[in-house]
Amino acid sequence: MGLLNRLNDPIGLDGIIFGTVEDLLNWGRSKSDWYLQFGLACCAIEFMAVNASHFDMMRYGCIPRSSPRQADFVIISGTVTLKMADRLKRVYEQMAEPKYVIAMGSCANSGGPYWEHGYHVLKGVDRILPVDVYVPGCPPRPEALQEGLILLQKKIRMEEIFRKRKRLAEEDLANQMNYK
Amino acid sequence: MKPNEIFKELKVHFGEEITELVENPSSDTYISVKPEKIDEICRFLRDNDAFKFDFLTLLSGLDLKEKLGIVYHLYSMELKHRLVLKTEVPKDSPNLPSLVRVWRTADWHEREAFDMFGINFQGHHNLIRILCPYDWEGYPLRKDYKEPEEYHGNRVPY
Amino acid sequence: MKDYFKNVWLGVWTALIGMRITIDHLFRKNVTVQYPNVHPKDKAGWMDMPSNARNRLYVDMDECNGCNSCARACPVNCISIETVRSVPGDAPPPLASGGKRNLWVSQFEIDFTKCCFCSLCTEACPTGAIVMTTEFEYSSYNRYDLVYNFVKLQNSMSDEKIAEVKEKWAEHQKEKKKEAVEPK
Amino acid sequence: MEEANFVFNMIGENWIAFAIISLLPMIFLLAYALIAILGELKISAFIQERLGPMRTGPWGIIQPVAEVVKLLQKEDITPDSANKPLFNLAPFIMFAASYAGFAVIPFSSYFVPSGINLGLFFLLAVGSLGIIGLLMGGWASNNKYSLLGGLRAVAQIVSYEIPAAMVILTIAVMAGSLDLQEIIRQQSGWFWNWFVFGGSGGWIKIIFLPFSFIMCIIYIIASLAETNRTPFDIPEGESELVAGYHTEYSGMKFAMFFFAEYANMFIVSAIITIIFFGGWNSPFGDFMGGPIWGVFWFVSKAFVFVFLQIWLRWTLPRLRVDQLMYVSWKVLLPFSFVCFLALSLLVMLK
Repeated sequence: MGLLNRLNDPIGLDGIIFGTVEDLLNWGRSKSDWYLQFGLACCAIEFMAVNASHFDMMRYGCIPRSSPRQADFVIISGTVTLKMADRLKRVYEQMAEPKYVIAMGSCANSGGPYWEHGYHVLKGVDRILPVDVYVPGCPPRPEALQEGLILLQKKIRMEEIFRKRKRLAEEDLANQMNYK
Repeated sequence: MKPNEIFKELKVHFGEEITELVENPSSDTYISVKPEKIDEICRFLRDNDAFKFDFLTLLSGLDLKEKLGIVYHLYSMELKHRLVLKTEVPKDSPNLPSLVRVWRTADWHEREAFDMFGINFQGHHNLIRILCPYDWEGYPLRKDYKEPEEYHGNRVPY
Repeated sequence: MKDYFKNVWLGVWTALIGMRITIDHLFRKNVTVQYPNVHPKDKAGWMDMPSNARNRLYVDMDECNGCNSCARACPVNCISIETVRSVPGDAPPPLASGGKRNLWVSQFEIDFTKCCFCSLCTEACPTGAIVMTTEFEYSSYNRYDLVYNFVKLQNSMSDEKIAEVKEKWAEHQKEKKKEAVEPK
Repeated sequence: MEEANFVFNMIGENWIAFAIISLLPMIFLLAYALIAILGELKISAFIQERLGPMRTGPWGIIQPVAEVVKLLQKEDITPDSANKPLFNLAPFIMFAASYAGFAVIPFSSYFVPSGINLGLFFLLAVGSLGIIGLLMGGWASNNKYSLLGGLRAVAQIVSYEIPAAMVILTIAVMAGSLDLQEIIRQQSGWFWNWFVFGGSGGWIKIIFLPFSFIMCIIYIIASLAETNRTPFDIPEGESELVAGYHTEYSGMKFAMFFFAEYANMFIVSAIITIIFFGGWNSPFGDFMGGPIWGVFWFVSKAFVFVFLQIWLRWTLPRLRVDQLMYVSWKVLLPFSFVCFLALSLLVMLK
């Protein structure tokens, strides 16, 4: 599928080869997302429901890992207090690249109900982590989280590994030329 | 046993320490006491066969502008009666005896009151913050509390 | 000694009972709903959306008279409404349900990252303009995509119209001032 | 014994034959690992009335491939304070130990990679080599969870090695040989000749039956503990030790641990098959017998025990550490001693 699509790609010949390899690598990463078990507040209850039999997160290839070293993404499910923010940041730093973050629910998105008067709440987890997908809801339905998961998988599928590196190298070269 | 009967009994034993009985039609009737000997009063309430208050249901702090209030909700499992004790301490020196040696459950309750209101329970074996981080400044539930601008590099206001 | 053998036997026997139960479940029909293929909004799905489901809000701008009740009812202040008063003789079109309207709603913003979906605004609304829908699939890659400005979304007022209305109101204010000054 | 290895017979004893013989189990192992990972996911899902992976290929059957592709690209973290040589070596030692066990596994009467006559002893020795890798990984990570996981794993495996060794000793007494092919050959014929049903020979073996049956159960329990599978997975108990001895491993090194665990699962299942369930023998006498069908019977019997391990994993909760030790020292060990004595006595009298 990838090869046929790439044949019409305007990028050129190396786009065919690298593009196909890239497709394979992206496919592998998007279809095998292992998530870190990290529940914070009431959203974690809904998160558990997604794991349970009725919604079954494993359909998407998501297997729970308790060690951040082996996890691919973390679902911030709930209120991130300032006390927890330090820990969360540390856990995220322990994760192996490539890593992703889903912010689940209002509290993780922007502080939610605590955005105005919460002296102890981090107003949006994007202040400490690069969030990939925001799932709104308070808490979101299990299906809404699954939709967020599908969006994340789409995003991983669209990622550029080699082409980005090539583009960056070209930009670097251009910058050097300009500098001279 | 009704609160007014308990009040009379306490008045006999502690005299000046017990200030008044406040009857409140819309909520609990409470006994107002002075903070200095609160541990002795509570020990008496626990050990006396007429009261047998063996359970501290709730300990909470209050901010009364000039003073800080502490409310004790007591319950007797055996005699099935309850009692509310209230006491007040000045805001600049909020000291009063700890109840940890009377009821073990007061441990975390007092730590929480210390965390949120800065009430200093003397004689508590481990009076450190329980909910906020250890390096948190100020007592969040006091009415004059201002939320910090920054904590560990994270901006706090929205 | 008797207890020991009894314990060992119980250990083996209860493990066997557990294994019988799990093998029983292995061949049962599974209960999983395959979400993107089976949608909860479908009647054919495993269940309908409950009537009190808390999902995305929707504001019908043709019904909104800009009374600000929803913003006041909101416990988390996630609704921000901006209105411009209309000058006499240039009233906005009446509500779709027939009521009179004398405020131009120039901005109606709901920030869904702050919203706690408590549905209090829908109860406060006098005209029934703001409602809970059954829509829940609106995750996004960008947090600011979740701030919905319903005036823009439904195109109930264009930018030029808003500017025009604002200008008219400013002129009207000036005239009023003059009128107030002149009789003296 | 001449027909023991058809590759040697075909090619002659040269290095090409050696290469083929050593690579065949590897190919088998790779294929098996993919099937086992998918099986684990799917069986766990079906036991919980879920569906398991569904969106990777039809019915999710290429999920393990996606996982391998993913793990290949993951960043390989070596912690700064870790002991780097040991940290990097540990997964390979663990995998090498479980792969070495394949050297003596007889897949068929015509194919055994190395037909030494001390097969049973070799398996016992190599099987306990894996814990070195495990302890190395746990210690070198410089992480308290890893260290505790490694220590627990060693304590557990050393404890359970004893009942397992007693069982293997009994089989050696019953068969009178340590050669795996010889042990399997003694169980030929119908399935009631298997050692789990007391071995071959007349109605007299009815007396053997209860003891050998208990021995089989003891070995299955001990093998679960040796492969760190539930209910004996306290070395990697998520609730106490984040992920046990492989907490700090990521990417391909973690995959090696993962792979070694599944290889170990197959090894112990193969041992159970060989010593109790007649190895490559057909259960129905000469029906579907022969060397080619032998491979089929051997692999399918082993897969039944792999399935049993997965089945047990999703049935039983994790044991506490003291309960684990209790089961090993106070239950399995006395029972295995009694059965060993009884069976050796019966063999002598027979």
